[in-house]
Amino acid sequence: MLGEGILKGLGETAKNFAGSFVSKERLTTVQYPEERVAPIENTRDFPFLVYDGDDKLAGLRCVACQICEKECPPKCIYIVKSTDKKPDFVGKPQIYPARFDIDISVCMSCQICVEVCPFEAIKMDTEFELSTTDRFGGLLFDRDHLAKSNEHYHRIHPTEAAEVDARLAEEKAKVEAKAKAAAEAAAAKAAATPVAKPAPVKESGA
Amino acid sequence: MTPLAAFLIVAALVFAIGLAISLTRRNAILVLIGIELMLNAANLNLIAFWRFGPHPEALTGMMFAIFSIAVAAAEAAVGLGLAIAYHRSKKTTDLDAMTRMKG
Amino acid sequence: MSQSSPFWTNFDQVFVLLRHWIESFFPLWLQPAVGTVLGVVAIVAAFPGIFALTTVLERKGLGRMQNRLGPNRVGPLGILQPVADGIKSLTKEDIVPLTADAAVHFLAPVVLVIAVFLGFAVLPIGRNMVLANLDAGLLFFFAIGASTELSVFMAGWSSRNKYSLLGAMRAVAQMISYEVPLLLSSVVAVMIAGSLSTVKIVEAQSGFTGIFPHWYVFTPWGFAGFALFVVAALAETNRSPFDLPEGESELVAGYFTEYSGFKFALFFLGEYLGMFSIAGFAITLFLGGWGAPLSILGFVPSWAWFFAKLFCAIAFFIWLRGTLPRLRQDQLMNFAWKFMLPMSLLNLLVAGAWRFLGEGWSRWVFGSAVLLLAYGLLGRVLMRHQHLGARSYRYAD
Amino acid sequence: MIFGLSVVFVLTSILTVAGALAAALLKNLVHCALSLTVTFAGLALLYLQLDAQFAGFSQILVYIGAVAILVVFAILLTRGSGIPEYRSYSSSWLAGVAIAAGVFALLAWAVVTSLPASPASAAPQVSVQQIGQALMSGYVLPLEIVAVLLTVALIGAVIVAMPEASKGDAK
Repeated sequence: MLGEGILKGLGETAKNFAGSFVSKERLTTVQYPEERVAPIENTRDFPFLVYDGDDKLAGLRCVACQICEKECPPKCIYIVKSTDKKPDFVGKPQIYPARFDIDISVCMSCQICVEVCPFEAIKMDTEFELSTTDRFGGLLFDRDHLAKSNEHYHRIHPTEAAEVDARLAEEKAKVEAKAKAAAEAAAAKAAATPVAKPAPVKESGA
Repeated sequence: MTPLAAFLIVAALVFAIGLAISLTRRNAILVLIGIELMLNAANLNLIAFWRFGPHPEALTGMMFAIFSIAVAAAEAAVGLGLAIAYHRSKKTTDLDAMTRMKG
Repeated sequence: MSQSSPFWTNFDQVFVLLRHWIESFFPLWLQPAVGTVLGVVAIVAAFPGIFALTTVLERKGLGRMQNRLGPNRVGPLGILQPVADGIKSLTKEDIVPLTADAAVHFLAPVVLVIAVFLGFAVLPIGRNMVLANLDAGLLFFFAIGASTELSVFMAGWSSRNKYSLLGAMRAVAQMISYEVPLLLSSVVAVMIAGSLSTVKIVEAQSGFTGIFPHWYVFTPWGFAGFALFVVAALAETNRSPFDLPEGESELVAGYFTEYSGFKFALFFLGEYLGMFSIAGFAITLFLGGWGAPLSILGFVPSWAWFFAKLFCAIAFFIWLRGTLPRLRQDQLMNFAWKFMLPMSLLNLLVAGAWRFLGEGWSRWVFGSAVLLLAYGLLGRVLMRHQHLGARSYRYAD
Repeated sequence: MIFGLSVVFVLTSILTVAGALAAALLKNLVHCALSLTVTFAGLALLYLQLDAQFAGFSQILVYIGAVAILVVFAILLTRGSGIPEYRSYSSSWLAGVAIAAGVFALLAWAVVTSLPASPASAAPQVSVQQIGQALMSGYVLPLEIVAVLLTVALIGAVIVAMPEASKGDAK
């Protein structure tokens, strides 16, 4: 019969219309500024630099190797290497970025920088309310603005952060084990050849 | 009240303009427009005479005008159909080119 | 609560008394002019007001049908949304394309709005509340309705843009092919009421048997005529399932692609006012104009009934818009010429038979039998190639 | 009341004649068609002034509603809306205008001299009912003939304008 489908359709929308007044949970609207939808685990907006401990510069993981700058498709990362070195998380003196700028108006959140970074120094943030009135300066973030603590990283991407910490801890343990082994070898060598002056014990990792 | 002569003058004017269009323009569609105007001028005359005539209740003038509107609409449809058909075969609606009856 | 008690008749005629009271301030020879001016001002104020309200109701209604809230930011429950839309459309820059034909481009919305407002002149809003009680009122309305196609064409052609020309062509083809069923389905009510004047048609439907009114929609030919009239009206005003001309998905915005700012708002207003006037006429022809639905409710003023029915019609249009998908152009044309036209011609036959079979149940049986049979047969013709079996792929496994 | 004519009449007749002249003189065909519509509207107003309500509304319905759209579609189908490729006036346009002026002079002279200033009779109250009765009683034969003519014209126009291929005559 012509018109059956139409009547079924009308019935459906009528049910929705009536239902929306009766039961509130049918409505899927989230009143955005007041209510917020919890961000999903692997949301990604713009990159940020991770630092351990509480000092932004001392704990910064980034060693200014510039791989992310080269890999970035829209070329929105700009790094200037520092002249001096600072010890990294295992104590080895490393260069750090004197200047690390990301122009987030250019960045397309593709996460390639995170994939290529060998030092787990750059991760994707979930913060998206970044609109500013100053179109040029306002969207160019410098190193201090980008650097965020590891705790923040744990808060936004818990599982991923846990894996990264596990890997870093294991790496650190390996380095310390090697250092300890080297120290024992040096001590054994020192014990085996009691030459006149006992060599000072090499100072283990900080 | 406007006298009958005024209506007839306006009708004659519209008729003359319709005639001028059909005689001077080269596009077939515009000649049809001219003919439409002439028909409408005739309608105006019919209704003017009906209104100012001795027996308006006899409705003759108005009925003529209504029938003539219907016929003119039919004529316009056929005329435009011809113009379109001619355009499709000869790719032009230029009246000066329509000299041969063949095809 | 008889209808004749003075308070209720005064309340019913409150606008008419208001008009006479204002007219009394003017000299005698000027009074008819003042009366019509007041009527025009009332219409030009009332219906755009309803238009503003409908834009909000439409967006909220559609939202509710799709399990979401409608606009509720501007003003309490979003009531001030039309004010925001109005200001936005007034302040938006009015861009006219360089190659557009400026004169015709400007005239198109003006012609549309003038034609639509003229259509309201013969709409009987309440008991003796009609702006112009013409003897051939219905013919006047359809004549004015026919001229809106011209403004649609002017808009489409003058923007010199392929999408708008395509949209205009589709719109004009659709409006012309649905005008025939629209007129024929309204002729049915004229045949039985015996007059083209809208006021007489409403008066012909004003009687009551028991508590049920003599509306035409409660007769077999009346119901069929009403259904055909509403479907043709939907197509005539390019709404809901028939909004092919401004099909957003394929034709950007149809014939008003190149319009922005105030001219776009005029088109928007024109379309909605067209919807109100054609819904008003559906009410006048088949739903007893300003008649009360039940005799016991006679005390409610007549204009209140008219606007109540108008809002029900608007709700129905919104409901349809929220439900039905858009038709393809060939389905649209097939439906008009292969279903609507034969049904309305048959409806004329049934109405004729209805008038000459005289009182009694025989005409009811004959009328409904013929109409249902025709509906079934014609429906099967249209549904014949609808048996979409399981989809078969040529190359896939 | 400008020299014996009502203001409304003068305005509508100016509108009508201006529309007709514009249809004659304009280059762009679609503008001609639109000015033709203005003429039709002017004539409808003139009918209403002559108390021929039914004729006026049917004029609007038939002409502005259908014929104007038909003319505009025909112009678009014959690619007339662009810049005309051939001169829009025929070579012998002067003779045409002369003949038209002659016809107008003849008619005007006939109108002015022959008609006495006939008193305007009372406006006849023509109701649609009377027209219906007249159509069904006095004019039923012309009604049927017009019906047949319209159907014939309908089918004829479609066949004439049908695309070449379906006619089947191998070119």
